[in-house]
Amino acid sequence: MGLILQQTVFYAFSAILLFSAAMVVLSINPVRAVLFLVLAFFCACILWMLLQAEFLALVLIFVYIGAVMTLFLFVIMMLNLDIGPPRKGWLPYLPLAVLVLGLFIIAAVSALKPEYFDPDVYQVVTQPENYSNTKALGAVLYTEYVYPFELAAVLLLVAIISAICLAFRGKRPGGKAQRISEQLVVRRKDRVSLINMPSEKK
Amino acid sequence: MILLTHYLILSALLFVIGVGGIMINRRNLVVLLMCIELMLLAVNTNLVAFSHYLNDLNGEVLVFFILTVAAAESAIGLALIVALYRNRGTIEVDKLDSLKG
Amino acid sequence: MIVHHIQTASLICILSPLLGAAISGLAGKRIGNRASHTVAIVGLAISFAAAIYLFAQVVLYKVPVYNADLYLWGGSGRFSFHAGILVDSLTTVMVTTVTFVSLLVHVYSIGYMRGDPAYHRFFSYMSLFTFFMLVLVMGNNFLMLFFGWEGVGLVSYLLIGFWFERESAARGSMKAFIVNRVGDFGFILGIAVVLAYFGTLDYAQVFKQAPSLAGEIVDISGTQFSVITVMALLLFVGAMGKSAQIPLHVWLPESMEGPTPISALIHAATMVTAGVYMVARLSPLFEFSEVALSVVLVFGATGALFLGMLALVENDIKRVIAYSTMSQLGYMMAANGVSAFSAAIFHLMTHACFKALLFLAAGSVIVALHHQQDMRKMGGLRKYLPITYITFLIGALALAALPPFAGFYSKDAIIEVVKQANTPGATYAYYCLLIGAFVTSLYIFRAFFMTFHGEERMVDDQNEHKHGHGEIHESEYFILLPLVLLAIPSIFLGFMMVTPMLYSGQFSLLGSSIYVAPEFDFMTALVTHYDGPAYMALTAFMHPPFWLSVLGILMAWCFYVKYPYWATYTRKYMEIFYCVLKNKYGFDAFNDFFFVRGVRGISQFFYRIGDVKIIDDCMVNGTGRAISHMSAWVRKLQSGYLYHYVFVMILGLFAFLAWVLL
Amino acid sequence: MFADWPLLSLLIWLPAIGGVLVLFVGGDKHAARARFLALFFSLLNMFFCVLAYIYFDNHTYKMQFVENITWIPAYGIHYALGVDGISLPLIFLTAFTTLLVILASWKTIHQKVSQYLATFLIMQGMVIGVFAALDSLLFYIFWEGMLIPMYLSIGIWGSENRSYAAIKFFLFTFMGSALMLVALLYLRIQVNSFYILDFYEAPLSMTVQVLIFVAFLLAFAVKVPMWPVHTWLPDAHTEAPAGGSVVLAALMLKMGAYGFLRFSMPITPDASRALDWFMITLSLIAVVYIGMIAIAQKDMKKLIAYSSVSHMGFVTLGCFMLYIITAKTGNVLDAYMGLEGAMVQMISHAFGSGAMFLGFGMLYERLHTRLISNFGGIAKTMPIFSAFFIIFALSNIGLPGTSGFVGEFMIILSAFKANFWIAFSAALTLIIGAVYTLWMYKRVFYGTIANEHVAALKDIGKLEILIFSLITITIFGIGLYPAPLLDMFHVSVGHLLELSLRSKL
Repeated sequence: MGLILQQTVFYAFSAILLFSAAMVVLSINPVRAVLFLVLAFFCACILWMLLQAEFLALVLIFVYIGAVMTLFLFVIMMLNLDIGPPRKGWLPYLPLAVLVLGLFIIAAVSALKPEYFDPDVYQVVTQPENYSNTKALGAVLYTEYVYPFELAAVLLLVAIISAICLAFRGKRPGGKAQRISEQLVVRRKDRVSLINMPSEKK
Repeated sequence: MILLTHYLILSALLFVIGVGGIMINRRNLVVLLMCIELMLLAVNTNLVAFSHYLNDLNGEVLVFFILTVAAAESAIGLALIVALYRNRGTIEVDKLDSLKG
Repeated sequence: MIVHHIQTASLICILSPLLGAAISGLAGKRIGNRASHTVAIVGLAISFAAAIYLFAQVVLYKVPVYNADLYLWGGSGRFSFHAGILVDSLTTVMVTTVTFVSLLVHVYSIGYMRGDPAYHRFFSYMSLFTFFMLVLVMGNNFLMLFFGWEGVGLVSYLLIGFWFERESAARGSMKAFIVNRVGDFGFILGIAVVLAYFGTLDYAQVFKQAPSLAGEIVDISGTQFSVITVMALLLFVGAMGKSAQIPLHVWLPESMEGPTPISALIHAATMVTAGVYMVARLSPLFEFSEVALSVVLVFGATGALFLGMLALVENDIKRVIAYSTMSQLGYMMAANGVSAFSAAIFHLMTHACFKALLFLAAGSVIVALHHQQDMRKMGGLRKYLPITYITFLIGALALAALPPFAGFYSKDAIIEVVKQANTPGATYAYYCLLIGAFVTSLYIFRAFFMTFHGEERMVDDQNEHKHGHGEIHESEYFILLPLVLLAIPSIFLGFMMVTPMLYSGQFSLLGSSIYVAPEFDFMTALVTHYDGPAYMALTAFMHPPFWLSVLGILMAWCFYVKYPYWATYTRKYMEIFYCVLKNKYGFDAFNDFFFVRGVRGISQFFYRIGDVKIIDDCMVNGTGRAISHMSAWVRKLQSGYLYHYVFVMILGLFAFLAWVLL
Repeated sequence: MFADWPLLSLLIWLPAIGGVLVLFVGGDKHAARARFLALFFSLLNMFFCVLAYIYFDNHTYKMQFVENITWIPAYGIHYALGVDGISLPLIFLTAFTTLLVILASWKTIHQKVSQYLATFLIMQGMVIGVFAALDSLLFYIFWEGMLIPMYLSIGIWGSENRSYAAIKFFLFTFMGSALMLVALLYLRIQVNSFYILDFYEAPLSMTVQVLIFVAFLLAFAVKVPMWPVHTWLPDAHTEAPAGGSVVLAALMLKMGAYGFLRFSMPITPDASRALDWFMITLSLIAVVYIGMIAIAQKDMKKLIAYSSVSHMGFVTLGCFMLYIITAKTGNVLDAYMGLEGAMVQMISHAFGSGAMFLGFGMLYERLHTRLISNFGGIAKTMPIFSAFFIIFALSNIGLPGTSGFVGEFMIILSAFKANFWIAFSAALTLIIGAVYTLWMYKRVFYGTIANEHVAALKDIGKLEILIFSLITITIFGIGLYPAPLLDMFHVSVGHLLELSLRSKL
């Protein structure tokens, strides 16, 4: 890939990324915000690919867009929030936010001095042809980081369980769940009753 | 030639947008979570970029774990929001001030 | 051997009243009134017998001075304080006087206090008082002196407040104790000086070292003072309190709220003379400070005149005698001031007899009139109370110093010696005492005539009818016996004792127990003119004091018997003079304004402003309030809004970044 | 046979165990059982105290009945106990006071009896622990530990405003001792040991000494209490039950003064020397200013409390005069009297003030008021009580022959050695003390019977007479023959003087 193309891709997707991020923040409708977030993730995925982190980029797509974002969307739709303008607009806060964030950006950018980030030090290493990012990552992950990896798995499990616990409100009365033990101990007289009806007189 | 600096600036901007979102968003807790996702994304981008430019895979491993934790976080966060909504009938950030001293 | 006897006798003398006090006080309710007064009187009789024994041993058989420590009271560092006894002639004179008067007053009280619900308590207190007084005079060091000193003050407090239901009695007792405490404040500082410079409180050792300290200088905040002067003056402050010298005399009139036997025993005969005794006992110290002697002289003489004048306008019979006591104490102090310690002690003795007599006689009148003390409601009592009348007259004559009554010898000697003296202030003192002699006879005969002569003015306050003549009758035997027994020494004591006490040079009765520096030895000069008591009495008319006394009696007779309207005229034309006297020179008003209300005001101010407002409200609770204000303010930071927290986080992050970068 | 027993541990833990047992007796149904059990333990403790007194050797300044067990080896903390002539009288005092409190509660406390008794038994153990501890951390634990029962006694059995008073009391004392802990830890680092006796040998620079002195000062001054950190005391006293007041006056205040003697002066002698003027000034302010404040009181208990503060001013005055005296005369022997006077004053104040608080407790139980204006003429209805009370009042104003006199006398006399004006201000207490005490006595006991409540009063019973007689005997005993008490001090005070007068620089 030519340099020009690389640059074009970088700048284009960066622009889209920032735009969609801004729209996440600014859009009033949360559904729209989620969709913009998806867009942002997609752009980020492209940029990561540019950085030759193919595995992570794909994970971002599959896990994030596929699972987490869906979850977001699901929650938003489930809660069925009324969409209206905020009671107090965010405009009054904007100057302060811009000021602080501007200062922050200035500080962050001023950190990027050449003496810290010498382009000669941060050289891109060209990998051999048969190099696979996925394979290399896996090699490290399952050897050196196997312990944290398992911990992460446990963490996810805990997250699942706790999420269920948080959202589960217990059995609701009048539920139609099957009660097996009751079914098993049932007797005939519980279900069948013989009614002695006098015959009709003529 | 795209340098590391470019990525860093990009992620800084992304991060700031996320932070700004948290600050100006008064409406919806879910959007707050999304802003956090944006910030995480910025951080992850940083890590990936460093990993790439230093040719060190540890950075990407770290991103992997961050993604895991972030997923867990948003799952629990959303569960909390659902529970909160059930209890208080709202997830408007402005109305959630029971921590007020 | 004899030393051993003396110790035993003095211990018996001191402790038997204490035992009597303990029995009648603790078991009084159980054993009954009769038994309790018997116990107290027997205890005192034993004590009196022991006192006579001691007197005989010391004065007649010239046993050497007995001075021994009983036990170690306590010690610390290089100081040790003992409880010890000193028996010398001064002690025995005092002990005999005290036990004699006390015994008679005990007997008198059987009649006077009859029917009082707290009868046994009264006897217990009186015996206790005697115990403390004996400790005071028999102690061989300043600690014992102070112990007895405060002890008698305490019993005086208890006895003035004996009828504590009466507001005036309660107030009077408190006033007496507190004013005495002002004196003791000086006293204890004096003791502290003694200890600081002599390293011991034992009389003998202190007196031995006194001459060597004569030139010593002490520096008190930049000013130089002679040590002995400071010491003597501080101790004299104590004497001023106890012996009712100006300006600490204010408690004595109010002490008359106590039962009359108490006034006779404590506030006339014994306790109030403790100051005189103290100065005499400490003569080896006072003699080394002309300043101190001069102060003693001037204060004494001033009191003798000006406090005596107060008696002229007083209508309460007991208070008249009380002012008279202050005046006589002034005479004694003045005698001390010109180093005539023997004259002071002599006057103390005679005064104890005739003043106790006067008080007891007044008490007899008061009992007969059912506790009426106002002389304006008496008069013509001569008919009803003949024995009281005669004994009071004897006492009055002795007080007015007419020869050959006891008071004449002692008082005349004092006036003479002050005339001879050249201590600074002696001239002023002489004229004070001289006029005082006139005032004395005037006020006491005023009281005498108002009470026993003139028209009858007895009115029962409650029933507003005249006392039936049958109702007023002479007091009972127990009251009259002490009167008679006191009348005898009031006549003869001076005649008998004047030679051994005053005019025997170095062989005089008090002998070595007092010390007179050669330059202040004015008594010796008098000895040369002395030709025996009879001659002294016969030549009395050659001296002005005699004529002044007679003039006083005559004036009293004119004013209150012959021409009663003179008194009214005089009062009208000398309005200012009368007012000043009636207000007691404003001492009471001054004290009331300055000390009572002043101290109360200051303490209220300290409490309300200092403690409650500044410390408690401002500093203590203020700290609490400041913290709660602060936390109320800090609480606002915790708004509960997420975005605020985030904002602060960002600020922190920014600050961190800035710190890293800059 | 008793000489080998761990007497001090017995003295500390016996009452504590007794307290727990009493607690198990349970509710007010078994009040009598609880009372007798508590009395038994307190008598037992008194017995061991007497034993300790008998086996005590007052010819040595060395610590006696020493027990030393390693407690927390990792930090070098020991369970170390021991007494000398300074602490043994205070331990004796503690046992005696608790006995009195338990006897006095017989008639006055009817609610939560076993808890009340247990509180005071446990408190007794703690206080004895304070006086017996040789390990500074152990000392600190007892020191803070005794706050809890005291806090409870005020907070539970106190009168209306009790929670304010309890919290004020707790915060004040706790605030002070926090800095003390810091000082102790610093010293621990310096000498690598928690033994108090090792602290004496620590070389400390002047700056450090001053800092440590100030840290100690805060802790001890609050406890004593010295002006201006005294305001918790009147409140605590007014609200506390009678027993609480007695323990406050008789024991807690002594802990502060004991701290000065055990810690401040020997550990930081140079700082004490440099700051003695400050301490003396504060003491004199306490004597004069607080005495004046006592005059203004309308609440009888507050009046007694302020008089307590004023008397404790004498104690601190006696403690810190030695530097001026020795500087002036150059003779150590001159300094004994002030210090020993301070210690006698500590003991005698316990009896004077403690007895007055007990007496007031009996009045309060009958009349349920603290205002002086609600009393009057009590001498008519309660003659025996009034007789006892005047003895306590007289001891309070330092009448010769009572215990109150001994300390005041010795301190005033030695104050003159230091400076005329110190003696002058100190002697003012003779007048001020007489004014507030006698004025109070006059308003409460003299005069006509003030109201029908006073008229209906019954005089004290046999038990109360017993209690008062015990106190009276002690008051007169110390007043008339203080030599045995002083003999216990001499050698230990001599050693203390030696430690306090040397320079550590």
